[in-house]
Amino acid sequence: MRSSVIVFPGSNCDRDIAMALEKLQFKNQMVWHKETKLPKSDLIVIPGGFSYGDYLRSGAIAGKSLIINEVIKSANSGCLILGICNGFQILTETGLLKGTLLRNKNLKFINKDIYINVMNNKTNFSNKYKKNQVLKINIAHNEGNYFTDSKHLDELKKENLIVFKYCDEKGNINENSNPNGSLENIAGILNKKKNILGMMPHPERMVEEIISNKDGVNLFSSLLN
Amino acid sequence: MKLILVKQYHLNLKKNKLKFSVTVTLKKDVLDPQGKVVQNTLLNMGIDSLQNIRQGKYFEIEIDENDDLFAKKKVDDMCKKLLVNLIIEDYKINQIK
Amino acid sequence: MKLILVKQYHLNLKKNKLKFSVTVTLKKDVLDPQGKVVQNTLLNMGIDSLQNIRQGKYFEIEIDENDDLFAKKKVDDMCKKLLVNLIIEDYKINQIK
Amino acid sequence: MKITDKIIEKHGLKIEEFENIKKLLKREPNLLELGIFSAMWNEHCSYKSSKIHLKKLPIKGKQVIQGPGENAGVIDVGDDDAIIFKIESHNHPSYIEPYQGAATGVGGILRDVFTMGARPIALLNSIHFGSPKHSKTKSLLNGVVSGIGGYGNCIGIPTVAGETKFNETYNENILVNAMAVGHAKKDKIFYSKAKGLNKSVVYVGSKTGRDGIHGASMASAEFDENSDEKKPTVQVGDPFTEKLLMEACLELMKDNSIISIQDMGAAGLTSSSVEMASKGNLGIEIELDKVPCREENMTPYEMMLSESQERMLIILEDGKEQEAKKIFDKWDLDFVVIGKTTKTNNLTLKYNNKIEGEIPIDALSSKAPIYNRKWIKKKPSKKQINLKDLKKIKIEDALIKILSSPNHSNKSWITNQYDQSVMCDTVQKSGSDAAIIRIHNKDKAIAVSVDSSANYCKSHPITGGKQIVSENWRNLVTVGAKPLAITNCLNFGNPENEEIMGEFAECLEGIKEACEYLDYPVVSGNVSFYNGTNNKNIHPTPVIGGVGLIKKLNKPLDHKFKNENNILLLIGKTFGHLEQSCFLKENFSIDEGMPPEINLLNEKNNGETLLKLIDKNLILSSHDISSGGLITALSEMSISSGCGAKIQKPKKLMNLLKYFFGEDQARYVVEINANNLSKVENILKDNDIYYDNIGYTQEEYLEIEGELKISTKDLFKINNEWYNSY
Ligand SMILES: Nc1ncnc2c1ncn2[C@@H]1O[C@H](COP(=O)(O)OP(=O)(O)O)[C@@H](O)[C@H]1O
Ligand SMILES: [Mg+2]
Repeated sequence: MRSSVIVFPGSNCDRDIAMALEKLQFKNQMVWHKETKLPKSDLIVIPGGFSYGDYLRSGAIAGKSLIINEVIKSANSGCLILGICNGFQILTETGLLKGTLLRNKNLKFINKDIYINVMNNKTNFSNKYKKNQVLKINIAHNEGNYFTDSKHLDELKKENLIVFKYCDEKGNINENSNPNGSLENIAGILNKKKNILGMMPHPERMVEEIISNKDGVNLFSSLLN
Repeated sequence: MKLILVKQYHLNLKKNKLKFSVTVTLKKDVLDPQGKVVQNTLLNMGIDSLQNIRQGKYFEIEIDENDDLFAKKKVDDMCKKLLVNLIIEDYKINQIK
Repeated sequence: MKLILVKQYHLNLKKNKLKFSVTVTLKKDVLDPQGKVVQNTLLNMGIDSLQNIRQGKYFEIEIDENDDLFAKKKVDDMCKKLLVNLIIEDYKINQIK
Repeated sequence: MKITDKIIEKHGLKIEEFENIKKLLKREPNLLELGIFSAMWNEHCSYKSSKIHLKKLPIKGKQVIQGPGENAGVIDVGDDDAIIFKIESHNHPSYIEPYQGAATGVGGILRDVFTMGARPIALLNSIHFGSPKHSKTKSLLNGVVSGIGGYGNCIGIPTVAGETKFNETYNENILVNAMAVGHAKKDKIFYSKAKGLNKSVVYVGSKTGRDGIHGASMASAEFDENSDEKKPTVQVGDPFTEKLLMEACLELMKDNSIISIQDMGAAGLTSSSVEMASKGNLGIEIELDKVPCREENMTPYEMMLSESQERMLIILEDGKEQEAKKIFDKWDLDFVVIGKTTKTNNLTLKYNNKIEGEIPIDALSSKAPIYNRKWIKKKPSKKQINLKDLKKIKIEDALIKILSSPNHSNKSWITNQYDQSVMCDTVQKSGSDAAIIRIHNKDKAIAVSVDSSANYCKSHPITGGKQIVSENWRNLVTVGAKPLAITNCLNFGNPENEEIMGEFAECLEGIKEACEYLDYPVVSGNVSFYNGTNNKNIHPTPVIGGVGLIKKLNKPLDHKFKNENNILLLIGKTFGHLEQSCFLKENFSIDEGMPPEINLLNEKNNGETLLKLIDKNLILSSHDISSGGLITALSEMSISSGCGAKIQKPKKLMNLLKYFFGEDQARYVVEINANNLSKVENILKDNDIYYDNIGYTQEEYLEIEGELKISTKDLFKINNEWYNSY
């Protein structure tokens, strides 16, 4: 499977995601944001980091870059797109995903291992997980507080577009297990066509036992499935 | 009759809700990394008549006081004590009428 | 004589520098964690007549255009295309004279 | 402009120093030249009060590739790998504007490390605040922590370790020390020494503004009560630009086009150009019109003294300009040839084709003043604390007091604000004795830790100096790393005060002795004097940052208890030294007497033997014993694991408070599998190590036979409350 990782000035998880993809046998390429053509890819990843310093609003400026037009085109033709952390923020700024990511409720940057619950395992991105499997996974963000209007929220629920929700070790989804104030504990969502996933947690940080755990591996192997 | 009286009494006691806006900007000479990036992006987007853009903060404050001047003083207090970083920022208070 | 002419010519060509301010605030129904924290802090600091405070962004924009209306249109463009996230934010443009 | 006494004073120069300048120049300097002298001759850049003492530090060892004298120190970690690291202070700016002060502190130290060709792989910090009750402490703490995080998180380098302390002595003068650690290939290290004539001197990075003009002088001046009002132009950090600058520099470094490279830190363009020229024994000519400026009408004086961040100076090989410029264009950074190297041995500054200033380089470097300041020895305190004179206290109450105190509370409120995992090589995050960072794509790792003990240093500087080096060494040992070398940040008061100068000289003596004995050389560092207000000086606070090597990375060793029914050994001898202990300070507000004695022989022997045990996979968890003594160490092992322990009372007759809270040095608690006991004991005996079998791990409760029983959950709560309710 061919993957492309888009690199913006200020991206800083680009190397990490590339390592994870290569570990799992993706044929990966890095694509600099000023490029106007995307290499042929089955998966496009928009990595985490602080594109353009998070200035103005996180993701806003990257959302206006040249390469984004190509990403949008690919998305419309069905290519799989994965946005992690800042990548999720960029996807909402481009409109590929609806809603937005507000400041964390406690107004602080949060870096922690937290738990997420796999709400939907019938997606390109999660088919190797069990439904309601609990994953321990790292978050690191200032703006991860997902918000959307009630109409869209209804749609997310009805169409089963919420893939991950924050939970506790046992899988309980409630206010106490919500690290950043996200609407209904949402940690990751799909677009209506289900080819785009945006998520705040970092699966690429969870692919090696010695560093953390391997809870992120199945996200990538789902894509290979 | 009684009702009306009570209402008036209440009105007298009730302070006014005064409304202020505060704009906070970086002092001249202080590096504005954010403004720089935004400006470049707008220029790249083809808005070439843009000369300069500076970004700051904005507050809308409602306060329960009678006296305009006193209220403004209070807002000034908030600015000095919390809202503004006087080392690198300037601010302006405006009453919204 | 020549000099003056050139100068005038230049003046004619030269557009005006028009100045606008833009204030961006979160929409009413959007949770404003920052505003809430600021409000609580101010209340804790004893400023008890404070009724409400909302935080937003502020931009000061200088633009090289002749026509007020056209310039305002351009500023509006910038807001829609970049400065404002219309899903969660409202904005107001004011010309600074 | 006539240089008056007032102007001289404003530049932080003494009249004698000005006379000296005139002699060196053989004329009166103009204002630009005076500004340059003041920047280069101030304490921060010239090390005029510290130099003769720093010379005594051991800086050699077969692990050392580059000792002090460059932007950062470089050590050999085997194969073709080198580790480059340094610590630096940003105390004064952080007190004035905590967010930006701390942020630019991180930015500055990162540049020192990537200037040398290293990709930064870890950030550490040591931060000291005043009493939590002091009106400013809370906002300073908030600002500093978010500033450190703001910069490191944005640039994408994990902040993995540090220390946070509170003490009244820092009420008006906080300390913010930042350390950066980077990795490079041994044959790809870049130095600042200029070479060759007529080479292009290139300015890269951000534009120059009027930031922090005279920041370097500010760092060398005492505060007075007006400094709140002074509002100097503070530097604002731009981590985004730094990220671009870092990537651009590392990209350029892949090629062979750089002769020398130097970041613009304190005293900006001045110190960077002078340093490069002076090391290369050359002159340098700068055309100031070419310097990229952010503001209009900047004067040569402002350009030379600006401390705008995120800038570098590079000397390029002939004909490499085009290629190099392409890289910086790609990253949207300025790249301008602003001058050249010359044979004049002068710093020559031109503006509009006119020479605005010309100073012999050596007048700014080797001929800068060096002072052998007077100092007095500290008299050892005779004070002994007799427990019988104090109010009776239960072990449990004393322990709770310690665990819930600001200094001993769990720091996750802070560390959760730092991205510790980015780069995916963080094997062990903060919370243990040392953090562990894997060398990318290899199966080896380094361990890093920063440490200080201001109370010990205040009460007896030589002992204190030895102690911090030893404690830092121990912290690396406990995670199974062989300690290799240190960097140090020496935060002291006013060196013109003989007592303070004595603290400095004697702390250094202690550091020297310990480093020599432990083969733990100093490869880089920084001195920060004038930490104080109105003649109230801070306690001497040298901070040690150490790096150790884990040759073969297995499961990382930490201090979490692993399982029930494992045996706990206490390595090292317990005497029950309570003077200067946290027990007396937290419970009785007593801070008199001598710090615990350092026996370097035991220190080395105990540590090296523990390393052998770890090597043989015999240790399940280990923790060094420091502030708070044995029971505090055991509590920390319980809290982090949720597993408890049952501890026996000492067999020898010793006061229990002394036994459990004493801060005797060179001690460790280790957890071992009962089946391995005899193996471990044999090794300990073979190496003449004193040890006690003190008990075993058990479910849920930390317990001392008949004295204390407290659940790990409660301990956790006690240890985690303070920050969250502050
Ligand atoms: N306490 C110290 N111990 C050892 N070396 C030191 C110490 N303080 C400073 N140095 C060395 O002196 C040199 C100059 O330091 P400094 O001015 O802080 O560097 P920079 O110019 O990069 O900021 C550096 O090589 C530094 O490592
Ligand atoms: Mg340097």
